[in-house]
Amino acid sequence: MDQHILLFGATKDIIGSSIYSINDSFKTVGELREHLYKQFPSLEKLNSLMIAVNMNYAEDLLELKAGDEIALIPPVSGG
Amino acid sequence: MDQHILLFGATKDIIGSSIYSINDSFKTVGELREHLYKQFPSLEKLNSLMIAVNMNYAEDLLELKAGDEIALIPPVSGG
Amino acid sequence: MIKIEENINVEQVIQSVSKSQYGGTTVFIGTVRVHTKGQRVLKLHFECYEPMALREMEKIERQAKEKFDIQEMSIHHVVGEKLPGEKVVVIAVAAFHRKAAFEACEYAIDTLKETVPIWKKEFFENGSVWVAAHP
Amino acid sequence: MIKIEENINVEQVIQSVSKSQYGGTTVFIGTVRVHTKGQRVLKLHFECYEPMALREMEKIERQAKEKFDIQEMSIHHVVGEKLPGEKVVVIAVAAFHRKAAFEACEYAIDTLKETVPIWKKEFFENGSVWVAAHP
Repeated sequence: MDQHILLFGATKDIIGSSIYSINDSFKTVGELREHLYKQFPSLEKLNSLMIAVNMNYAEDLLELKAGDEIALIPPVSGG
Repeated sequence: MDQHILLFGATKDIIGSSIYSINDSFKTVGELREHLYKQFPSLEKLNSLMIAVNMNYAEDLLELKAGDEIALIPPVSGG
Repeated sequence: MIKIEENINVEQVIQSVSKSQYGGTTVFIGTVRVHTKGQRVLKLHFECYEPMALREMEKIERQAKEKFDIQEMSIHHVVGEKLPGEKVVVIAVAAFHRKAAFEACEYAIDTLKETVPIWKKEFFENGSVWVAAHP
Repeated sequence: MIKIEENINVEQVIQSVSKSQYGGTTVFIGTVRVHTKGQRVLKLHFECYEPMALREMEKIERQAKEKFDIQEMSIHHVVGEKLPGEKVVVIAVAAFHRKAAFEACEYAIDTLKETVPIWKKEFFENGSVWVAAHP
């Protein structure tokens, strides 16, 4: 199953694209996070990295389902 | 010595004019206040009555001088 | 800028504190309410001891700048007749840090209502009253 | 009204909370600063995860109305390129009592800066940086 992850701000610069596609499936947000940290160690150097699932901030324990909209949320700086 | 006192808001309605002139001189703000309360008892029914001398709120002990600009300040309600 | 005038232009008050760029601006806008204690307000009349009112408003600006870490403050207040919904007072504060801007703006309107010699008469269907004059 | 747009019209944001007359309106306006930590800012670029940003801004409005005794709140934020002095965010709150309006306005901007997925890149003479991304 192809999973597309939306990237913004610093994560877009680190991964080098505005969408990251993985041909793999992860059971939880935490597993996806582990994978990303392994592939892109610079992500761990961010002040924080939240993962949004269906436009809500998600805990690492949240289980992923097919069709979820997933986005990486580096430290926000609006306002 | 004629003393002119500027009147605003409720004090203008009570005394019936926008200036009150007295042909008398008072040593202090407190003496003037006593006189006014005697002449216009309704002034005592106000929530408060400040007296401004030269555009500053004055204590009853302040001594009055010739040429002072005096004003009665009933409870303010700007804003 | 301290001003007593017939009508207040909010955009102008905001501009007056934003000449230099400070990051955060807070604004308070007071308008005539439609009802007071259940009675429908037809109109208001604002009277003012203008030279002293301007001095007291300047004092608020000066003291706010001493108390809070702000850069600019403008206070504009109306006089004359006003209808429900019309602007009565506009205060704008510019600061590098928004917390100070909020505190100073609230301080300014709270103090204005206590110290500035301006009086408001409310007109109802069955009479009129100087606000706060009597218990 | 919750909105993400290229340019914010402050007067319009104030109007949007003032349809009914509530007595007090507070406004916060955030603008691009000229300097950050001693460096001259040439421009900013705002990027946004728009559908989620709108949801988070709506959440702020909803929670502010639960927490504080306010009647209306509008939050507008920009996207795209901005120069020093240009408006970034405008929040307006209308309430019967000004204290609640001040508290809700400050709550909204504080929370927006923590939760709304919008990112700001600062451009200096010698490079650019995503604000707050790295220690």
